[in-house]
Amino acid sequence: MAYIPNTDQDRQAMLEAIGLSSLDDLYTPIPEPLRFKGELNIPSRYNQLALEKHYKTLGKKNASAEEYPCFLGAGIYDHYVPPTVGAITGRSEFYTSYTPYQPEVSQGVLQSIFEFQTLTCELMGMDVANASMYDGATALAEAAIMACELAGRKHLLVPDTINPIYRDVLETYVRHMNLTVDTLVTENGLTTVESVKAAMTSETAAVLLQQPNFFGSIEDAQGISAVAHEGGALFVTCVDPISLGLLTPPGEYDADIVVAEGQSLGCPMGYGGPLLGLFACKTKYLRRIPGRIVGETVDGDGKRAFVMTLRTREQDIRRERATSNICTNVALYALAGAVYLATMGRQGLKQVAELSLQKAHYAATEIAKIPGYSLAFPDAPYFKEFVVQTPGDTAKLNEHLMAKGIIGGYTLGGYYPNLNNALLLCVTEQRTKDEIDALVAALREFEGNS
Amino acid sequence: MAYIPNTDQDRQAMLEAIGLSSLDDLYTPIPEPLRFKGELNIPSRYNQLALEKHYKTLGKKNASAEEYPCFLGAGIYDHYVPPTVGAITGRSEFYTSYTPYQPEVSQGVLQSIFEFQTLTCELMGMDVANASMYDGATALAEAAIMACELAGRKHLLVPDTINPIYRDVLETYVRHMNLTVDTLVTENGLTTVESVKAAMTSETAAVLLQQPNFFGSIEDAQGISAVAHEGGALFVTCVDPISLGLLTPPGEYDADIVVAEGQSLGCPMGYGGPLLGLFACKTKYLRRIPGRIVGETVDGDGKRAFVMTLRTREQDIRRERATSNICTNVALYALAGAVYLATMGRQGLKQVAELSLQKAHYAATEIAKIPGYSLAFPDAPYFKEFVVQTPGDTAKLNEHLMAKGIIGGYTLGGYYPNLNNALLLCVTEQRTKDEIDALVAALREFEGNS
Amino acid sequence: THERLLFEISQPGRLGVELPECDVPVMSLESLIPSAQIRKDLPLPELSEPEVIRHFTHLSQKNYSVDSGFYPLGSCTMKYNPKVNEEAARHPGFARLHPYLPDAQTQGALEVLYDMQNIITEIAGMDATSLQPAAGAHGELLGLMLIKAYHEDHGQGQRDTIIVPEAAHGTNPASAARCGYKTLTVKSDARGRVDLAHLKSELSDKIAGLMLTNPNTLGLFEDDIAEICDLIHGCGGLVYCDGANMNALVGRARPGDMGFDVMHFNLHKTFSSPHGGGGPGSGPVAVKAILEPYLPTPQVVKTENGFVLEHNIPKTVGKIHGFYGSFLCILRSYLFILYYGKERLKDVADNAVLNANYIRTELKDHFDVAFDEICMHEVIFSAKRQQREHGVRALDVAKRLMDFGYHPPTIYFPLIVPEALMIEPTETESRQTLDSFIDAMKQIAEDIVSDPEIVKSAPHFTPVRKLDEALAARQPCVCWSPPPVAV
Amino acid sequence: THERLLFEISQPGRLGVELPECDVPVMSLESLIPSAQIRKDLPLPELSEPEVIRHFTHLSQKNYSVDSGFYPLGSCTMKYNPKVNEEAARHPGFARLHPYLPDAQTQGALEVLYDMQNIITEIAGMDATSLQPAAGAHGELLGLMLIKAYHEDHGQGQRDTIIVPEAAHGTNPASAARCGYKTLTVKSDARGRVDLAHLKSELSDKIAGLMLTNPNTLGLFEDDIAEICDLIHGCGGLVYCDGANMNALVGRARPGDMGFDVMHFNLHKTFSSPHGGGGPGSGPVAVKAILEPYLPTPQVVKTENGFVLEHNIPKTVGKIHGFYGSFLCILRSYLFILYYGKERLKDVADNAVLNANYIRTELKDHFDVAFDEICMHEVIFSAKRQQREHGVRALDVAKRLMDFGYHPPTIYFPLIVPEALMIEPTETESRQTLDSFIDAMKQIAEDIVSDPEIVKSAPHFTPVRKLDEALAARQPCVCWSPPPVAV
Repeated sequence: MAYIPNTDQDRQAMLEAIGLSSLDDLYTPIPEPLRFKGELNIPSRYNQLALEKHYKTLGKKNASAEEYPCFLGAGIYDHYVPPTVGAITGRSEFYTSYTPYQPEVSQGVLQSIFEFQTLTCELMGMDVANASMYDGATALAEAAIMACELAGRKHLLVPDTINPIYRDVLETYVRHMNLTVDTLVTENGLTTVESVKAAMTSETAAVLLQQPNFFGSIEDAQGISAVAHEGGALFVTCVDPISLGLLTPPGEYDADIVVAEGQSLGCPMGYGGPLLGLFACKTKYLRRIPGRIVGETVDGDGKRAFVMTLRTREQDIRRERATSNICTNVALYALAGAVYLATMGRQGLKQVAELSLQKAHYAATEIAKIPGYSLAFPDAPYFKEFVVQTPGDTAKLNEHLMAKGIIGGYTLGGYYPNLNNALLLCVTEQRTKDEIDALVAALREFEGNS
Repeated sequence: MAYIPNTDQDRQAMLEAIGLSSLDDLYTPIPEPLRFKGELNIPSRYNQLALEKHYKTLGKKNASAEEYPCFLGAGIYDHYVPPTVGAITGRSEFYTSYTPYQPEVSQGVLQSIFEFQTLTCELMGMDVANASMYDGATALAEAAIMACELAGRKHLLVPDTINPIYRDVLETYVRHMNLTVDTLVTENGLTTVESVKAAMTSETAAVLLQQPNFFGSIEDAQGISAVAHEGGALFVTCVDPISLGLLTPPGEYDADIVVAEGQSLGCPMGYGGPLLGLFACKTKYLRRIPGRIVGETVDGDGKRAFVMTLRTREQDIRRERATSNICTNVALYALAGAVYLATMGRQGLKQVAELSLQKAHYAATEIAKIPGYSLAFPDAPYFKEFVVQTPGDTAKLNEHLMAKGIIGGYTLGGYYPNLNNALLLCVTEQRTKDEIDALVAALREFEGNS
Repeated sequence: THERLLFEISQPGRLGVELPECDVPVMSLESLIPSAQIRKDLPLPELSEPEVIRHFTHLSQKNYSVDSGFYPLGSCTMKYNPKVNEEAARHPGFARLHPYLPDAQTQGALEVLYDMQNIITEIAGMDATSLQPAAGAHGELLGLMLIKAYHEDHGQGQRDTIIVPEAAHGTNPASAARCGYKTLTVKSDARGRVDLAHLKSELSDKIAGLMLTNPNTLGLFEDDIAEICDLIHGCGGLVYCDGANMNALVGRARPGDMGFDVMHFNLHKTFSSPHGGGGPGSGPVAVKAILEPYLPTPQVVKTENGFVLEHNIPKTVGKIHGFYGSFLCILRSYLFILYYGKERLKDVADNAVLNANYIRTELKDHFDVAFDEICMHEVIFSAKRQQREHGVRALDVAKRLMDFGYHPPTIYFPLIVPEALMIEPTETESRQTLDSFIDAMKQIAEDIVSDPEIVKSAPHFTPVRKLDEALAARQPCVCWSPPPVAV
Repeated sequence: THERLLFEISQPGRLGVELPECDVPVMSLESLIPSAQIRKDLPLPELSEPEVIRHFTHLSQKNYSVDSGFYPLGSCTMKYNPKVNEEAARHPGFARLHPYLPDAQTQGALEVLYDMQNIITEIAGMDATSLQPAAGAHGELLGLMLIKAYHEDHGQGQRDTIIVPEAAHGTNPASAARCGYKTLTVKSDARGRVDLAHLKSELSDKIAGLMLTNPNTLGLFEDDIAEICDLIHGCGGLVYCDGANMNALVGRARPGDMGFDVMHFNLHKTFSSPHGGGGPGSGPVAVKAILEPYLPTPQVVKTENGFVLEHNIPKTVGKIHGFYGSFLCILRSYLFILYYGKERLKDVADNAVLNANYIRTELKDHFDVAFDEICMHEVIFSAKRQQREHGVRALDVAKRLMDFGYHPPTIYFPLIVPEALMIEPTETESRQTLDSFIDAMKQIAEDIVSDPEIVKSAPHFTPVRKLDEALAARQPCVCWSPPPVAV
C-alpha cells in the first residue's frame, strides 16, 4: 500500500524485535471473541487510477457553481475566492500540521490565527475574538449559552428572521442546558423594536438578531440593541461578514457577542461543510469565550511570539467546567479567512459588498417588473438577498431555471408556510449583468408557461 | 495593480529621493524620438474575476484528455501523473526560484537535479546525464552535433522511422553547423541492420535510432549499434522513457549518447510545451555535454552538498566556444520527472510499461479484426503504439471518433505519403478495456459508413 | 528573522485584488441603505498580492507539519494525508457545490454521503450513522443527546449522570456538561483499565451512560469491555465509545461487537482528513438500532429515483449542523477508505499497532513504560525517573526532541501517568523513521544523565525559544492594536 | 540536518503508487517483445508516497525563492509570479491538451497563441512573431537563423560574422557559433555603451548582423541605438535585440521603433512565467516584415473557420521546436499581460525602473556605482574599492547578504565592471522591502570596514556553508552510485 511504507520484510523484523511472531499476536490484548474475523462489508479497494476516475465521475454528477451561474444563497455564498487563498491553504506546512500546542514549532499557525482574530475584530468592530468555531450556526448557539451564563437568565429572544437552520441548531443545543428559546414571529421581513420590547421579560438573557437577516433585509440593529440593553439583556448578533464591507459593524451598535458564518471569506461552499464560525465579544467577556484563543507573548530571548492562551477555559484542562466542549475548530479555514481578508483588504472588501449590493438591487428591480413576480418585502432595505413572490411552485421554478443552465433560489415555503411561493434569491459580485438578465428572462418564460 | 505593491504615494517619495519629478523623467536616457507615446494596440485590461472567467472559457474550447479518452500519441503521451508530482512542483520554493547559481541557498533544486540525473542514468543504463534540455527533439539535435564533434565527421545517418518532427528540428540545427543528414528510407516500419550497413560511409559520424521508433515498433538496437560502431560511428538513441520499464536500456546495447522526451514522466501534455529533454552519455564524453550539470561536493564544514559544475563548458563562461548555447533548461520539469520516477519506482514503472504494452496489443488485435482495418506492419514487434491501415480518410475518421467522444490517432499521411490512410494509435495504462472497446466499436461503425 | 504582522506590513492604498467595475446601473448607497447602517471606516490591512503571499509563505516556513517530519503526537493520530484526496476536495464538482441544490443536482455528493453512512456503520459494527458532527467533541455531544433522547423517550428522564473514567479526554466530561449531564469519574486500576469494583459501586438508576475510549488513553485495550457494557446495560444505561483511538482497531475489532451503543469517529484522525493546524475535523456518530430513531436530520437514503436527503425523522434530537457535516472531509476519508477497501483496511491498524509496539520495545530500557505489555496504537512512557534523578521533566524531553527535528509527543496526558510522554507513530511511518526517532530519544536519555542542562534549556534550534506562557495568560493580548500615533 | 538522497531512503518492496490490474487478456511478454529487448533489471528507487513527499518537501525547505524573499538578481528579472496564472496552467483544458488534436478541438489554445503573436509583435514594435523558442538562447538561435536565411535568400551568403559587444550575455556569441557564425567583439566606451568608433572600424560586407541588449547589461540605455542600427543596416547587416532587459521598456519604448530587425523576449523574465529553478522558459521572437517569410512553421492564423495552424511557409528556416513553443508558459504570460492591458502595461517598466534608481540613489554612497546616471531596470555597483581597501570581494558581499535573508545579486557580470554587483529589483517589490535591503547593504558596507572577517567567512546561517566548487569540477560526481556491498 502506497501510504504505508513498511514492507513485509520490515514487519517481520519488527515483530521479531518485539518478540511476536505475527501481526495477529498484536491483538492478544483483545479478548478473542471481540476480535473481528470476517471481511468488512465495505467496497473493494480502488487502485489510484480508479480512485481518481471515481471521484471525478462523482464530481461531474453535481451541478457546481463552476458550471452554472448561482443565485442560491441562504447562508452559503458563491463569492469570489482570490487565488492567494488556495496557494496558501494548499501549503502542507499548514494543512498537515496539528493544533499548535507546541508553540516553538508552530508559530506559523499561531501567528495566522492571531491575525485572524484581529481581522475578525476589525471587521466586526469588536474587542476580542476566538480562533474559530465549527460554523455560524454552532457559534450562535455557543454565544447564546454564554450570554445566558453571563446574564444569569434562561430565556433567549429569537426573531424568526434569523436563519431557521441556526434556530434549529440553537434549539437543539440549549434544550439540554435547560434554556428556553422564545421565538418572535415577525411580519414584513423585519424585526421591529416594538415587538422586541413587547416580548422581553426579566428572564430574557439575550436578544439575538441576524444582520442582514435571513431574508437579506437590513434590521434596525441600533434600535434593537438599545431595547435589549434597557431590559438588562445582552445583545447577540449574527452577521454576514461580506456585508460588513458596507454596513455598520456590530461594535458600533454595542453588540455584546457577535458571531458569523465566515464561509464567504475564501472558503469553498463544499456542499455545506466544513464551514468557518467567527466569534467575537467585548473584552470584559474574554475569559468566558468558548474554544481556543491565541495570544501574544515573548520567548526566552524576549522576541514576540504567539501561543494558545487562557487555556484554563478549555475542556482538556477545565473538563466539565469548561466554557464549551469544543476542541478541534477550523484553523485551516481561519487561515483561509485571514488570507482572504488580507488579499481583499480595505478597498477590496468594500467593493465586493458594493458590487453585491448593486447587482442584487438591479436583479430585484428587473424581476419585480415581470408580471406575476413581486418583492415580498418591498419596504425593507436589503443587502445581497431578497425575497421574490413567484407565480407558481418554487421547486418547479428552480427546475425550469436549471434546465436553462441557472442555479435558482432558496425555497422558503418549508420554514415559512406563509411564503409558500416565495424564493430567496442571492446575487454576489460574481454574477454579471448578462447572467442576471438571463435569470430574468428565464423567470419571465416560466411565468408565461404557468 | 495588485502585483505592484507601491502606491502613488510611495512612487512620489521615491522619485523625490532620486531627485526626479515624474516617472517620465526616468526615461530621459532614451532619446526622445524613441520613446513610445501612444497606447499599445493590445487588449484592454482584465480585472481578476474577468481574467479567471476568460481562461476558463478558453480552456473549455479545447478537447482535453480529462474529458475524452485519448488514443493520440506520436511523441506526447497521456500517461498517469501521480498526485505527488503536482504537490511538489506546486511548491513555490521550487517554481519561483532561479537557476541555482548560489548553492548555499539552492540545495533543494540542486539535489533534486542531481537525483534527476541519477534517475536518468538508472533508467537508461548510462553513466552520466545532464540537468535537462528543452525537449526530446532539441536534445537529439544537440546529441547529433556533439557526436559529429566527437567523431570528427560530418554526416549523420538517420532512419525515417525517427519522429519526423525530430528529424525536421535536427535538419534545422545541423544545417548551420555544416553537417549533413543522410536519411535512410525504411520499409515495413523497421530499420534493418543491412540497410544501415549499406548506407554508412567513412564520413558517418553517428547512426541515430529511435527506440521504440515513431511507429511504435521495437528496433534491433543491438544489431544497429554494432554496425554503427564497426563503422567508427557513434550510436545515438532516442528512447521513450516509459518503455524502459520493460525494454533493454540503451547502456546495455552500448549507446554512446541517449536522449529522450521526458514528458511522459509526470509532465503535462500542455499542448506540446514545455517539455522535458533527457540527455545521457558515456562517462568519457562528460566534459562535452551541452547544458547544465550538477555535481556533488562538500561545503566548508565537510558536509555533502551539490553545485552546478563543469561550468567551463557553458556559454556564460566559454561564450562562442561553449558546448552549446543552451542556458535556461527545464529544471521544474526535471523535478517533476524525479518525483514521478521516485513515486512510480522500480515496480510502478515496470507496471506502467506492461499495462501499456498489453492494452496496446489488445487494441491492435481487436482493431485488426474489423473488416477494412489491418496493421500496417504486422511483423514488427511494438510497444504502446501501432499503425493501422484504415478504410478511408483519417481526418474524417478522427472527426467521426470525436463525435463519439473519443480522441483518435495521428494521421501519418503528411509525413509518410505511402501511409496515406494509416493512423498511428497509442494506448497507455490510462485506457480501460471499456474505452478500447468503445474505440473499436466506433472504428467499426466508420467502416460501415464509408 | 521575525515576521511582522499583516497589519504592520500594510500601507495605505495597496491592493491585493482588482475587482470588476459595476456592470449594472449604480444606485446611490444612501438610497439603498439607511444611513445609520452605512459603515464609516473599514480598518482592514492593505497589501499587494506579492506581499500577501510572501507573508503567509514565511509563516508556513515556521511551522512543523506531517509533510516535514515525524509527528509522534499521542492521541492525535498524525498520519500522512494522501495527495489524491486533496485534489478531490478541490474538484469544483465538490468544492463549488451549494448545499441547497435539489437532490437531483447533487447525486455525486449524496452518493459519497450514503456510502459513507454505510461504511462507517460497518466499521463500527453498528446499525446507522450520522455524518453531521463537525469534530470529535461535536460527535460526543450528539452521542450524548441521542442517549438522553432515548432515556426520555423511555420514561427514564431521571438519569442525569454520565460516568467518565479518570483517564478520559477532557472533551468527554465537557460534552456531558453541555448535554446537561452531571459527570461521575471512575478510577483506573493498577492495570490501567477501568476499576470494575469502583464502577460497580457507582451504578444506579441515575446513570444515563458511560463514556469510554477503547483502546483507552493509555494505549491499552479495555479487556473487560464486555463486562463493562453488561454492567451499564444492566443498570439501564448506554455505553458511548470515544473513537479517538480507532486507528488501533479498524478492521480488527468493532465497538458495536463489544457492546457499545454509540460512538464517534474522528475522520481527521483515523481516516486521514488533514488536521489543518487544528481543524476542520469531522466526527460521524454510529449507533445501534435502538438509537437510530433519534438521529439528526437529514439522513441520506437510496430510493428508486436516486439518493435523497430524508428530513422526516419524527423523533430526531434536532439539527446540530447547518448542513450535512464536514462534507469535504468526509469525501477525503471516503477516498482514503476506498483505497484500502475491505481487503486491506486492517493494514492501517496492523501497522499502527506494530509501529507503537516497536517503539515500546526499543525504548523501554531508556524510559520507563507506564504499562509494559503489548500496547495498541500508542505507548505511554514516563519521565518520572528522569525527573527524580536529574530534574529533567517530560516537558524538557519534548522540547529537546524539537532540536532533533521531531515534533514532541503528547505530554502530561493522561494525568494518571506522572511525567507522561505519549507516543503514537501511526501506520504511515517507516521503520527507518522510527529507528532515527528512537536514536534521538536514546541520545536524550543519555544527555539527561551526562548533560541535563542542554535538555532543560531546549529547544535551541527552533524559530523561537521557549515561550513565556504565563505572561500571555496574565496580560492577554489576543488582538493587535495599532501603535499610538505620535503627535 | 542533511537530507539523504532518494536512493538512500529507498527500501526494497516499497510502493509509491498502486496501479490497476490489467483488464485486458494478458499475453506473455516473450510473445510480444524479442527476448534481447526485454529488460532484466530496473534499478529505480522504491519509496512510499509519504516518503516521496517528505523528501521533496525537505528539499524545498532548503531553497530560496521569490515567494520567500527578495531576489535582486540582475539580468534575471525575478519578479513575483501571480497565482491566477498558475491555476490557469493547471486547468485540464490546457494541461491535458494533446498538441496533435485537429484545430477544431483546440480553438481555445489557438486563440491564446494567435493573440500572443499579435501582442508580442505590438510590444516589440515589429511585424510578426514566432512563439516557438523554448528559452531566450533558443530565441537567439532562431533569430540568427532568420538573419542567415535572409542573407542567403538575398545572395549575401558571404556574410559570416556577427558582432557582439563585450558586455553581452554569453548566450549571444554561443548562439552565433551554433548558427555557424564567427563572432567579433566590439568594445564598450567610457559611458558603458557600444564604442561607435570601434564599431565603425569593423563594418564590412562580411557582417551579417549585430546582437545588442538594450538596455544593455550595465542597465544603461544604448542611446546611440538609432545610429548603430543605421550603421549596421548601411553595411547590409541586420540588428538583433536581446530582449532579456525588456522589463525596463515595456510600453515605454519598442525595439522595432529603434531600428532593430529581430528580437526575442524572455517570457519567464518580462512576463512573469515562473523561473522554476532554471526553466522551463519561453523565448518568442518578433521580426520586421523582411524576416517574416523565414519564420518557423507553424504560425497561427485567423480564418473564417476559426484559428488554424498554418504549416505552409515556403521560405521557412524549418522547425526548431516539436510543437508550438512552451505553451503553458505562453498562457501564463498572456494572462499576465491581459491583467495590465494596454492601459497599464507600462506600469511594469515604470516601477521596475523606479525601484532600480531608488536603490542606486540610496546605496551610491556605500558602494561605487559603475555608471552614476539614471539607470534603467537594474543598477551595477562595484566592490572594487572594498576589495582594494579591505580585501572583501563582491562574492563575499553576495554570500553575506544570504545571512540577512536575501538572495545575492548577480556578481562578476558584466565582466567589464570589476567586482560587479548587479541589482535588479523588478516592479513587484515594495519600497519597504527595498529599504530593508538597502539597510542590509549599508550594514555590510560598515562591516567590511569594521569586521571584514565576518563578511569574508559568510554565509553563516544557510543550510550549507560555502561550497568547494573546485572539488566538484576536479572529481566530477554527477550521478549517485550505490556504495560497495560489504562481503
